[in-house]
Amino acid sequence: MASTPHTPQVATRHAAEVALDGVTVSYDGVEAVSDVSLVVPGGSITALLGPSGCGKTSLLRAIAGLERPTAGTVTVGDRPVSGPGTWVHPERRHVGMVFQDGALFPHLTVAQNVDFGLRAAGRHGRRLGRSERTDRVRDALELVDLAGLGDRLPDTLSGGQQQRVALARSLAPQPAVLLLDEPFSALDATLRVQVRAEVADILREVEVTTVFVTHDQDEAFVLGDRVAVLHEGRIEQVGTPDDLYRRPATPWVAGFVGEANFVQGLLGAALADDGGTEHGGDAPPTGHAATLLGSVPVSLHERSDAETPMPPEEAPHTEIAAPAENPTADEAAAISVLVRPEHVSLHPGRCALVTNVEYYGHDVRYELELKDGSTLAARTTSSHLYARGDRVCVRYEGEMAEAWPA
Amino acid sequence: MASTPHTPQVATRHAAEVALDGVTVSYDGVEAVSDVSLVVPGGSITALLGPSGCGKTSLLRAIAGLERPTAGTVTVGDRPVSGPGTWVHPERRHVGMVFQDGALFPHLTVAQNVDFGLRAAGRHGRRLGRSERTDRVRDALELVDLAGLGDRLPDTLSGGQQQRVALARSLAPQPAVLLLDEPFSALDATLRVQVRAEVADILREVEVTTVFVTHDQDEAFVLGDRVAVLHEGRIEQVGTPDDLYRRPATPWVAGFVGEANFVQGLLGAALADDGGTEHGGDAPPTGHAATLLGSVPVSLHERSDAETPMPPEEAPHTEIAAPAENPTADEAAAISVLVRPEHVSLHPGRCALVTNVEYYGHDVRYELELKDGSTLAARTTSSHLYARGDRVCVRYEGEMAEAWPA
Amino acid sequence: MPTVTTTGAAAMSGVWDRRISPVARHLVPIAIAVVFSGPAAFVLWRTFRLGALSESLDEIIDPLWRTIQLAVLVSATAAVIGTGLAWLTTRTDLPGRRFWRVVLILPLVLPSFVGAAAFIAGLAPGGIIHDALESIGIDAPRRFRGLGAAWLVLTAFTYPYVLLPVTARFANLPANLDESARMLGLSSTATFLRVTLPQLRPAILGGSLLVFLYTVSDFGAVQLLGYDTLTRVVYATRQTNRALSFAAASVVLILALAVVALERSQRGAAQPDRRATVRPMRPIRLGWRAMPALLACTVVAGIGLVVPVASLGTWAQRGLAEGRIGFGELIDPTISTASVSVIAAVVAVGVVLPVAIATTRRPSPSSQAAAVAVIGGFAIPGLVLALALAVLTLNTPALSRWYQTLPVLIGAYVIHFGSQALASSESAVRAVPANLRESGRLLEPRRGRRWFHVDLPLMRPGLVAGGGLVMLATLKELPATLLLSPIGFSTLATEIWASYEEGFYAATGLASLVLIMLSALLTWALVLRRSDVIRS
Amino acid sequence: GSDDTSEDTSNDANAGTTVDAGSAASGSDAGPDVDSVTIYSGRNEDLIQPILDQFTEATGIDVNVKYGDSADLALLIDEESAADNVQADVFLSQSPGSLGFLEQNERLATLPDETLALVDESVRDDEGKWIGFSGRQRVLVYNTELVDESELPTSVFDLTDPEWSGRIGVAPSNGSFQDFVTAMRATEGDEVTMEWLEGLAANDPVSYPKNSAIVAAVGRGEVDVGLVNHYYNYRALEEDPTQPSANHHFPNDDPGAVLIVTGAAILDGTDRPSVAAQLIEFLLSPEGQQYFAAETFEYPLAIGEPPPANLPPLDFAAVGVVAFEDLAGGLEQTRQMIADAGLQG
Ligand SMILES: Nc1ncnc2c1ncn2[C@@H]1O[C@H](COP(=O)(O)OP(=O)(O)OP(=O)(O)O)[C@@H](O)[C@H]1O
Ligand SMILES: Nc1ncnc2c1ncn2[C@@H]1O[C@H](COP(=O)(O)OP(=O)(O)OP(=O)(O)O)[C@@H](O)[C@H]1O
Ligand SMILES: [Mg+2]
Ligand SMILES: [Mg+2]
Repeated sequence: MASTPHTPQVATRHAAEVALDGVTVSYDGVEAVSDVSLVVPGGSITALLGPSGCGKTSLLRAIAGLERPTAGTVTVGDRPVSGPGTWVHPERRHVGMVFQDGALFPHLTVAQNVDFGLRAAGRHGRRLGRSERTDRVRDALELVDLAGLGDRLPDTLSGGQQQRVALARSLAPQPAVLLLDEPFSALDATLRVQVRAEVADILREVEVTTVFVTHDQDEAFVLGDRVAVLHEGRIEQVGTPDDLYRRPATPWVAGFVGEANFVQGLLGAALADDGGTEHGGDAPPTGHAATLLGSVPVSLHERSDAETPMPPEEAPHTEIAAPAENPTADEAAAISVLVRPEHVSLHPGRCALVTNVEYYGHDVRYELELKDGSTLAARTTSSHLYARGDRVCVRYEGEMAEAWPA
Repeated sequence: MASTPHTPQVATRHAAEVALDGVTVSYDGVEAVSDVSLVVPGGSITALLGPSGCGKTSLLRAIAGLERPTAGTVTVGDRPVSGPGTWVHPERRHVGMVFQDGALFPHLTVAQNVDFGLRAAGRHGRRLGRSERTDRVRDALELVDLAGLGDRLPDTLSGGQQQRVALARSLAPQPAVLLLDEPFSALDATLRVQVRAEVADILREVEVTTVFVTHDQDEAFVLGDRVAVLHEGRIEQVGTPDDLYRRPATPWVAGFVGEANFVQGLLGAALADDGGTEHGGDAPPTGHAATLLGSVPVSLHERSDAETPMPPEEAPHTEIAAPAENPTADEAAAISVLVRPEHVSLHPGRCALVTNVEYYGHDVRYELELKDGSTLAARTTSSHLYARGDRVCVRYEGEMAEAWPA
Repeated sequence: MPTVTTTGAAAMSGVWDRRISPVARHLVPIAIAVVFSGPAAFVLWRTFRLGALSESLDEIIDPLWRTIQLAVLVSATAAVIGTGLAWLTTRTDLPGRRFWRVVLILPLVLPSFVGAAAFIAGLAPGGIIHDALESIGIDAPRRFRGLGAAWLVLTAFTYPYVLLPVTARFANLPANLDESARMLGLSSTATFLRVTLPQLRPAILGGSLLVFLYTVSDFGAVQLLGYDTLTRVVYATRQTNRALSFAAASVVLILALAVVALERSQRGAAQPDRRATVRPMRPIRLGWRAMPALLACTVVAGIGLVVPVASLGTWAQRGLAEGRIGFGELIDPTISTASVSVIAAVVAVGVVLPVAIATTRRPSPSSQAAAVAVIGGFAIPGLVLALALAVLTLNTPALSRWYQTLPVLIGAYVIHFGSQALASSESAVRAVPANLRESGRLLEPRRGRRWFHVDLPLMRPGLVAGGGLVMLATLKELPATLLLSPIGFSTLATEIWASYEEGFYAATGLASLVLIMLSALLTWALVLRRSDVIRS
Repeated sequence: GSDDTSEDTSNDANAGTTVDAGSAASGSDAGPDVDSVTIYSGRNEDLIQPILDQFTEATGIDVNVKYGDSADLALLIDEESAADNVQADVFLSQSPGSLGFLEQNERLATLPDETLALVDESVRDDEGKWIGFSGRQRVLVYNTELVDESELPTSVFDLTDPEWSGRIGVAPSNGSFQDFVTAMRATEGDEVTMEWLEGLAANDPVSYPKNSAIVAAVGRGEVDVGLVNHYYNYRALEEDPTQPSANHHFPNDDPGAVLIVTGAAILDGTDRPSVAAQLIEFLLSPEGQQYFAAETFEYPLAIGEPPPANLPPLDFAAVGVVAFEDLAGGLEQTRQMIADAGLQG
């Protein structure tokens, strides 16, 4: 893929910024997206990440013009396309879209599919000549590395190839913005990883403003420069993958963007404001917490929004009683500390029981049952394998951990 | 799931062993499966792992009796079901099967779906009474943790629930063997991980002999006691996940079961046979190899079967010229060493260029370009992030590596 | 996705089919083909025996040309109207969609000659159309006859043949095809033309084919409207110059078969019936266009339903007022009509299903031949078909004692109208995924139970829809009923014909209304409620 | 059109049953069951069922009837008879055409002489293969609002006059029109007939499928006049008394006034010829004849029966009647001439 010659024709003329302001989408009264404001810088790749039913597709379709927001404004480039009194039809927004299943026209060949958008009159004001169109089609197919397959019918292609054709089709007309709705979720695991990488390369090459929808955190992280986490129609946090993973704004985000143990601890040392530099401007106060994993350096958040619960599966919640020998347990501040499985290290000992082992090759995931019966997930790359039923000891090995009042 | 009460009715009476001997399946003359021999011990879970089109489904369908092998014999328990002059119809084999998309009967309720297989006459010789059937249905649904949903119609269920119903349906008649064809690939990433875990628990609980097909190495490793790697209709290797990952029989397997760098090196120290204990009986000779990652302890295989090439995407092949300062390069034995990305550690320095960064949260995958222009993949959990364009130095950090004559 | 296709393909050639011996696999369709092509064979053979095709030609050319004109015009118009209405009632926010979906199918229940008669009456002074036109200042044409008239009437009563399959197809069309076309810069109209239409093509072609066949073999309407087609040659000369009559019939047949073959070849690969609409299609906002749309529906329904019913009503009402007629004598005909129609529908589906299975699951020359034969049964003018079957029954020792008994009559209906069940049966078969049948096998050894609990329920909507068409056609069938029914057996159609022949218009009106109501009732109770044509 | 199947059965056709006098009178000897008779009737149920019921009452013989179009039934009979599987004993035909067709194909048995003797020879087949039992006269139906009595033509030949251009309704494909033309051929010869047909065609008349349609068309003023059988107008007026249409009778000796007989025949191969004859005689009995006069406004044909009250008397000697066998080419020739003249549909 990366070897494909750079093809200027396919590059978008202007990578337009997309701005959403207070956008609300509702279906017969029920709000699917509520008051979402978001700016997607021109040329950047932004992921809309969220669980099923959270409103990702609705939001994307609102940008495309396939749904009509009930409130708020959408701006593409410098041009308002949707808002009070404003409505630009989807076909006039110069927005490309790739659907989950590619939605290729089964009755047209691959080349005809790609050509389809080029024939539309008045794209960028002028009509394209036949020869110009053929060039564009060829370029687009080369870009997605399918130069040879122009004459095939969609059904004769593999799922991955179909998605790449869909991509070529949506890029050929040089859209100002490209929207992708779970472009890979129809592909099976191995294929997905591969196609994902290829698409990433293409998008970087073309430098088109891209918004894509996914509920797969890996996908969002690998592909997105920035990730907007959606939850029940609202945006919970926007940031770089690293921000989200290491400095989640809420326990919910923490749990959704990766596996999370929430370990209960007691805030020991008084809070010093030494984390400022690391966390930037208005950093939360930091300190140390006593947990069953030993002392953990934490930076404490405000009480997290009560109404957002833990995401269902991702977070085996751990209730660890404060160490018994500490009499002033109840007075001290009880907090819940975010511990990523990879920051739990295992050592010979008898403090915990291995209840489940998942072998992945490059690393191994253990489920442990601690003395008090609570469970803890750990990931290690060490080549030494523990088996179900083994006993081990656990320790926290990581930098500053996020914590919330318990 | 684990909390579900053990339900004897669902447990299979006899976990039958499945034996394939020289099985060949061909479609209009073209062999999809060639001379496969495999024994699946009673009660064990065996994964058929291989790339798309390698013949997994065909093999599975041959066991089920949905395809008729052109050669070889299939034995279920002590009963030959297919072979020269022998043919037991699928519906008489007491084999349960779960299809990729569940294949639930859309017009029947969940309970009716599960009940469907129970009404069959002469299952295990005798017919079941109505009340007995209702019990079985209830037990099966409890087993898959869907007790409440008996009256729902399939399309009102989530994909994961549907797959669990399909599992319940195939387990309810107490099959001697359970076959699953990519049971999770229709589910999206997050859901898959979760359902996979649940199913694993259920299968362990029921202790039914299970053969399942997947092309996802994670899936095979997490679920399978033993994994049989299929390639172009033939079995390349059978073993535990750890065997396959750490002691692959061929470079192809090495590349297919996980990401692999093949680093060229020169065999330095004379071969000692010290690896015997670690590798068991007839272990290959071991020694040390000089590579661009430093000296690597290797155990050398016979020249690998030339006709099996590297799997396409998984292995960015590395051609590293022997260190220049070594004059006798050409005379010394040139070998290709398998280096897993997680055994490549990064250090400050200027020996390699970071060409791509994939951030996964719990770990980060780098693509590096070495001095000589060859590429190398590395995975690290260290929280320190390098960015595209950074320069680093690389070192091998791992135990005995597999190697093949270059 | 590759996995899916391989599983599908695998199942195709899988043991499921190997189990059926190749002999049976081919024999069944072939046997059915033989039965269906019996009448056609007879017609051609008789034509050959009478050997007058050559000298008859000059008398046939003109009617042939007129027939082609009419058939092409009617089927083309029906295709446009049927597709348009299907689109309006499924894809847009047209007010009262569900209502229209039902109403717009009903014109199918009128025998075309009753429709024609009703039109003629309606245009007469005092007739509903006449007055309607007068009221808006147009004076009604003094004569309603010729190509135009035949075109209008036949279209008005046959377009549902297109409407039904296209509506069903719309239900299975992934909505996001339209949406991606919009995203690629096409207006909704352009999208319809360049994306939706090609997807509908098989359905439209299939429906138009039925319309075409209906038109070429229709006699009632064209004779009343004084448009001289081949079928009128068949009738005019049937007694005085049988060579010519049979020659004309053969030409009709050959023309029809040619068109059938053409359609089969043009249809292209059948689209898999994937209920693929991931998320509900957003109905297209008609906005100001809602008014014209409603008007269009009203006009079509008006022509196809209101006008005839009104005319027939006025006739009936006169007679009822004077007590010259009553429902009494219609009770028996109504019962017999209903029963034979339903039986014929069931049998037809049962007979056509194996062909549908053959054409969809294991296409082969034999299965294609069977399909053509089945469709060809619709192409023979009713009278000729009836005579043909009479001769065949009379001269087949095994059958001759069944001559003029209900079984043979039913057989005639099935052969004549089986084709109308074929298309929907084919999509019904496609609605049963291979892997459902396979998991059925692994769970249930008893074939019968699998068939009844897995295959049939899944096929039901399609089969019911197909049976419905056969039922409607049978309800109004005339010539075969007259000649092949047991002595003393009469249906509503024969009552209508008898009274109309002698000009007892009151009786005609009443019987027709009863027929319409019966058809509507049966259609609703047995078809619409069960098939998915209306839902979605 | 010579029929291929005719020769197969010509033998037994020649040996065809000729019912002898004695048996017919008292239906004694005959086929298996003499207490029922089967009819194929081209005559409409409403018009004939009542009299058939009377027959059953009078004789206790059940009557089974298959109703249909005369021509269709004739074709069916022909095929049945070709297959030696005749279902019916009696055939009642709306028009002599179908009877002639069956006679040519030798599907008819010869009627007993007493039966034949009941009617004037002009309204029965010379060979005695069929017999008329009621008749309709050809008339000109006209719209009383559009046509004044004074303009009405005195002869059917006047209709070729340009003044009638575009005002005439005809039913060229209809049996009774063809019978009427055939009769004209018999009385006037083919040239004259052809001339007249061409003259008529030149007046571009409007074609209708059947008489009733013409009457209706005249009634609503679609055409001014129409050539029809006389009784359709009475029925039309019964349906809609306000309809402005009336019959105009041509003089008896005018070809336009030809009598179209409704005929009956006994089918060759029936096993109950006597019962069949008995039925036919009943139709010709005073009871039967008066029924037709009263209920269907037709002319009774039995000798000595008075015409219906409201109809002009009929002179059998004068009015032409259809007879095929003595006409070259028979009905097909007629149809051919009609077609050649350019009268379509
Ligand atoms: N056309 C519609 N009519 C009514 N409700 C709808 C419609 N489309 C979506 N919804 C509802 O709006 C909410 C958001 O749907 P949406 O498809 O945007 O979520 P999503 O994040 O894309 O989910 P998924 O990941 O499953 O695609 C859901 O509750 C859904 O049921
Ligand atoms: N019914 C069939 N007719 C012809 N070829 C077939 C059929 N089914 C499978 N094949 C071919 O046999 C080979 C193996 O197919 P199979 O489905 O067993 O592979 P697989 O490992 O299951 O692939 P996937 O992972 O895509 O399901 C493929 O090359 C496929 O094209
Ligand atoms: Mg979505
Ligand atoms: Mg497979």
